[in-house]
Amino acid sequence: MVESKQQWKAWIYLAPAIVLLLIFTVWPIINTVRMALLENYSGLKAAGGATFNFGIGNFEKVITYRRFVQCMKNTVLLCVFTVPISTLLALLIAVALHSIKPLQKALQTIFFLPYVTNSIAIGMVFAAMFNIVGSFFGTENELIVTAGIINNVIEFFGGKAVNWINYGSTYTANMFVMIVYIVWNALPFKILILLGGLTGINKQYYEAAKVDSTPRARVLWRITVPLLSPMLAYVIITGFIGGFKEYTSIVGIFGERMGPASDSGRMNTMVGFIYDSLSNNNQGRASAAALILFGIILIVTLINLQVSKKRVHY
Amino acid sequence: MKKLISMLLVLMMVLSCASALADLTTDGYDGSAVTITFYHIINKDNQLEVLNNAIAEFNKEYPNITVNAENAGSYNDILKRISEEINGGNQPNITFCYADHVAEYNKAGAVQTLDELINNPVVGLSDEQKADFVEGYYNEGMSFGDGLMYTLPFYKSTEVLYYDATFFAANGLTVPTTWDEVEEVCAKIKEIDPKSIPLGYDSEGNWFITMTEQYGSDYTSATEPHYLFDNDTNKAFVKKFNEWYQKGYVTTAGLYGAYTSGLFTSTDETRCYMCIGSSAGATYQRPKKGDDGNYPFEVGIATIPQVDPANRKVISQGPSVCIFKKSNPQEVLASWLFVKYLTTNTDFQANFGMQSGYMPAIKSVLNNADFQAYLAKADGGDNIAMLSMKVGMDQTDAYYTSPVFEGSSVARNQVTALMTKCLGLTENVDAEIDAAFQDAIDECEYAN
Amino acid sequence: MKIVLQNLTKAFPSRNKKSNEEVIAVNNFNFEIPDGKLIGLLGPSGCGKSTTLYMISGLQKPTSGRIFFGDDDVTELSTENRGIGLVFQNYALYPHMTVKQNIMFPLQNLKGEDKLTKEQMLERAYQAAKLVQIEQLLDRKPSELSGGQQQRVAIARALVKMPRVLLLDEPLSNLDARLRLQTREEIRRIQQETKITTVFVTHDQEEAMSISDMIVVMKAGIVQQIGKPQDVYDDPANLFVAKFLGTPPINVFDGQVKDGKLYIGSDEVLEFSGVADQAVTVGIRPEGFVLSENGALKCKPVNVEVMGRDVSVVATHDASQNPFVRSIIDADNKVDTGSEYVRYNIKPHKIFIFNKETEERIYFEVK
Amino acid sequence: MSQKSIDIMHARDLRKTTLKQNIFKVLGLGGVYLFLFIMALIVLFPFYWMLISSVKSLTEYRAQVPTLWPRIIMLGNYVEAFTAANLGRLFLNTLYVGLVSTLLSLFITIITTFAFARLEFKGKNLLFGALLATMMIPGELFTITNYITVSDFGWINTYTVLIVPFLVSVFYIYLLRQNFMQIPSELYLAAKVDGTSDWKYLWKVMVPLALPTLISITILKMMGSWNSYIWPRLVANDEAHRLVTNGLRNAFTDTSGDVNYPVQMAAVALVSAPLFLVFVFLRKYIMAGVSRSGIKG
Repeated sequence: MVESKQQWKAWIYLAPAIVLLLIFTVWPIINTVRMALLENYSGLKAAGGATFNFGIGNFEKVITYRRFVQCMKNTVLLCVFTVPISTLLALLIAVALHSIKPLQKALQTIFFLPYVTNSIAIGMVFAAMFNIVGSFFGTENELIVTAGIINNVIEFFGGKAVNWINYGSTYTANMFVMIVYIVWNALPFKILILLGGLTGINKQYYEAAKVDSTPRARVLWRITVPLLSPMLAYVIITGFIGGFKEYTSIVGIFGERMGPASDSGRMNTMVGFIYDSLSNNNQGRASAAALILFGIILIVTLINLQVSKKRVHY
Repeated sequence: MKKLISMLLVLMMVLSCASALADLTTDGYDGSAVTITFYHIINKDNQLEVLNNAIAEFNKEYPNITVNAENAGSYNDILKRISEEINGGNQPNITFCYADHVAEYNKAGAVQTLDELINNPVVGLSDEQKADFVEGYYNEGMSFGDGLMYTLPFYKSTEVLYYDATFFAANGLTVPTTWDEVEEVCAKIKEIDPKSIPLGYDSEGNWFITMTEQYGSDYTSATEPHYLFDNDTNKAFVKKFNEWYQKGYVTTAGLYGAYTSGLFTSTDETRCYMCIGSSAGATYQRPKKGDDGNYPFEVGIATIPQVDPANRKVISQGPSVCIFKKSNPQEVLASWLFVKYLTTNTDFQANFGMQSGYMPAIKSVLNNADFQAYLAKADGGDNIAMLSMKVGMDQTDAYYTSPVFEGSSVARNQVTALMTKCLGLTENVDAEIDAAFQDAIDECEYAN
Repeated sequence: MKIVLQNLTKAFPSRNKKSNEEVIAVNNFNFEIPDGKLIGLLGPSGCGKSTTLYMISGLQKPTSGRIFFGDDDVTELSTENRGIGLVFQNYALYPHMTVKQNIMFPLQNLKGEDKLTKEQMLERAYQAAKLVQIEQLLDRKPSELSGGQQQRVAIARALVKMPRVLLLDEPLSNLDARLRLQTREEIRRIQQETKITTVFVTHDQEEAMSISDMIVVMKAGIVQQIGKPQDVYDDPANLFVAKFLGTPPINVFDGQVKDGKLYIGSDEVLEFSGVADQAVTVGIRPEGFVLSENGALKCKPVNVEVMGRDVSVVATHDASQNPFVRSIIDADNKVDTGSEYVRYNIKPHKIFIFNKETEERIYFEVK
Repeated sequence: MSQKSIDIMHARDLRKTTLKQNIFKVLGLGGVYLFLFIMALIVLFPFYWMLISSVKSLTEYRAQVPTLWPRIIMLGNYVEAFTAANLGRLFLNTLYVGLVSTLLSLFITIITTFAFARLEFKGKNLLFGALLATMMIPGELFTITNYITVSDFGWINTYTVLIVPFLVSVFYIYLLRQNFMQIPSELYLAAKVDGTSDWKYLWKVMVPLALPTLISITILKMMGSWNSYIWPRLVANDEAHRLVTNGLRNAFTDTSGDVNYPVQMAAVALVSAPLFLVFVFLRKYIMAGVSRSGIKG
């Protein structure tokens, strides 16, 4: 095979993608780095002819922001909880779905529903489910008009209503609601991929396991999971990447306030921070924050890749 | 390379305006064919119909001006979209806007000042037209700290006090005009109906800013330093209202988890007897008709309570319109003619007011026969919108406008969060209030 | 541990939706597998041998009939609790585990009083590996082993938990010719040593006959004959069994019985009593021909294939159902293919007669 | 290992194990179904709430105590949702943009993936690694700059701006590459031997073999473009080009800024319905595509 001819031809096939990538991916990255290094760069001011000097002022501004650590903490906490939980749940659901015949199609369709609907609308539904209408929570003349459907269910089972997202709600309660919502949104895609992986596994391994009289749980952990590990690694890595970019889900539940009435902005995430800067037309600061976030995601993904290299079999 | 093109484009625009500026002060519109785009948030059919009729009417007089009126979503959508469009040099000609929006657009110096056009001998405003504007609304166009005029009012709303007239009459309660009277009435209502929350005030931000105006204390200023609301007067009234909240006298949308108008109109045992909300939302403040076909109680509307009734201060909200600089001066002139037509045409302002429940920007609507009939029908039931319009128009002298500067919208968000947080505090309230005020100031300082 | 199959039947709904009648894979299989014996299930593909094997293993549920291990009725018992070892056709070794882990895996599942300590497991696994002579491959991954080696790991895994019954599904089909011979001896040796009742499935009759204590010949789900390999070879119950066993295959002729004499074409080859006059099908084993000048059967010779110890004479005969008649005779008697005819006498115990229609065997006594 | 030890081990009482085993099996199956039903309930509940909210009247929706079943069914909400947001036109826009961008993107994905999977060239892995890295970059980073680029190109309020910027989708290249890699290279060599050009080999051999994955990519890509929201709202929000999700967002905020939630929910249901139907009918293909490609990981 003539080597050079092959080279040249390969680039022909890549040409359309390369051109589009240059314009709509590479140039924005360069431009973002440029904007990040122009102190207090603002798109509007630039359009008005203002000039900005180079420097790392934007990065300092981002790091010194009072709530920067809070945004980072929220982003990391959300990832650390939602990715493992959604992956584990997706695995169990996929395995369960795979093991039954009757109703399999119907249940599969149901589990794929969240993937199909608009996340903002579902955010509103979740907010309505957790929202408490009433006042004076925690005071002696506490008044609850409606505690929201979730609390109604809790009370039905004898529990006490919890102030999930309203005035005076605790950080953990807010986190819980966010985790439930994000996991709920993340499940369908993960189930799809893992179910796909399961259908790829040769049936005879399971017959062999039966012959070796392996209990159901052991079949899952010693046979299904190792054989699924390439898919699991993929789902976890993309899960983290997606998790770090969490924003619309918080807007869905808390609205622009990004937190309960008693502590606005408490649940803001890194991407939320980027949006705040953008809405004030501080593109310089937004770009700096975006680059910092990209750096973090890169590091986490590299760690994930290393971990999965060791743990992924087959 | 791309960056260079867009810079050149904008530069050319600014330059051309300068040369066009000369004409704007003296010349009129030369009748050439021009298309102007107009962003607005109107999406109700009846209101769109009034607008389209007005455009048709306008085109009779100026056939060559084609007006593309477009519903560009919410105010926030418009702000985000135009901010991006200015970068690309293709912002619209006219848009609905709040004063804070103009502050953002002016970062790029994109908004056309109106002074030249108003005083332009050919197309300018006559003295009667200038005087016809409600003074408070008109001044809002000049609250940018440089004395220049950037916006004209389109239609406005204000805050009014809705109260349960039947309940007040039945219990011999007088409608409070000062905050002290409100406290007394709330105490009495609490005795009569302990399960109730006497007062609901939907917007915490409006409440805070209105109180600073009524006390004459500092809130913000158009010149450096901008954020002045961290002072003892403000902390005092926040503390007072915190106590009211603890006593169960008042609640707000943020604390309640839903609009307090829901409490005011609810028929189950917990409800409000007074609710301060937007005058345009009158229909939401009216309870559902009972099975017997009439309202469970009659709704009264009054001006909101004051610190000093003699020197009344009430917030004015609702959209204004501004015109963007364009390279072709005829576009600017055509846009001005359309804006002038919409804001000064008595019939349009009257019709739109009647359809939307919003208050017209000009006083001459009172000469419009239909409008007079409309106002005459005002009552606490079916025609509640007319009643709120009447009350709104009686308090035009009390309107105040907050200073507008780069980042003034951040101040509004922060004081809203501040007020909501402080009202509900229970332990070491003073320390928490101080911390909350400091937090809000830091957040504002940071945003710029 | 003997295995008893009582009128075992398995029917599958036919795959194409239109016709709703069922496909009978195994039809009323009755057989008692003696303890400690090596049984070969033999038959063309699709004859139900694998289905039977999987029914014994519990991976397939019989439509009707019972299965007993010893005197326990295990029909309802699931595979896990039957205590069986199964070697799959393509081994089904867990790809992500080393050979040692693969072999030890079944031991880790033992519960209750069978539970073993780690050392015991290692010891048992090592024993099993030694038994199949792969103790030096314990730390390799299956993908690094040859077909034969993988085969032996599969057997070790099946044996390590000392099952009551060992089942093998076409164990040799994936091996090359030389390895096949060697491995089948291994299986025989292992079975003798462990004395485990073993059933294995194959479509290769030579493989089955060479190592089985007893063979079961099946066709389209129906058992044709059960017996010791030599007996079934020498005493086929019907034409199918006769044709299926033996390489080279049996020669088949159209024959005629007339008053105590058997004619093939015009040649009278045998006299016997107790058979009514009728048209019959005649089967003659290749080793049943004896060369002689005035032999009864006249065939036209085609050529002679030298096979070392014996010689195979290929000839034709009008009454033969196969294109050629193939005989195996001792190498030292000369056959000249030039002559017009080659004549044979037939050893009486190497000739079988079958009913024309039913193809059932017709017995006779030679006078 | 004597024969005797084998028998002792299996002398346990047979009936007990059969009984225990059957109970255990039934329990196992019951457990699986219970788990699946509970999870299904959790997944379904927001939909149930969305659907009943979409037929409630505004006052009932805003009522203090949420009613589990609407007192009066207002199907008018759906009509209003359809007309107010002019969903008809929006559906057409979204369908058109979805189809064109999916087909073009599919073409580009196939030829790009062919290069990555089959052809050898310097810096291949480096380029692919860089491509994967772009998945990690928050989208907001691109929006800022891309807006200026497209307005410089003069594409604002056109279909092009909704299609072109997203033709290269890294995830689908990754998915297809997995699938292409599984086609044995002998096939390629054989094709080379009898003189078929790369182009013919790609379209005659590789594409047919990877059909399931291509179908699921097409379906998933259509769903993705159906749900995109931030970019379309920014660059093509005029009546003629507005997409479904933008129509959703602002069609129901009335002048006082108060959203008419039931009608909004109705609109969301209308927007989700086509996607849901696509999934129900093409479920098999989506599953096959994803499973076929994912085995190696």
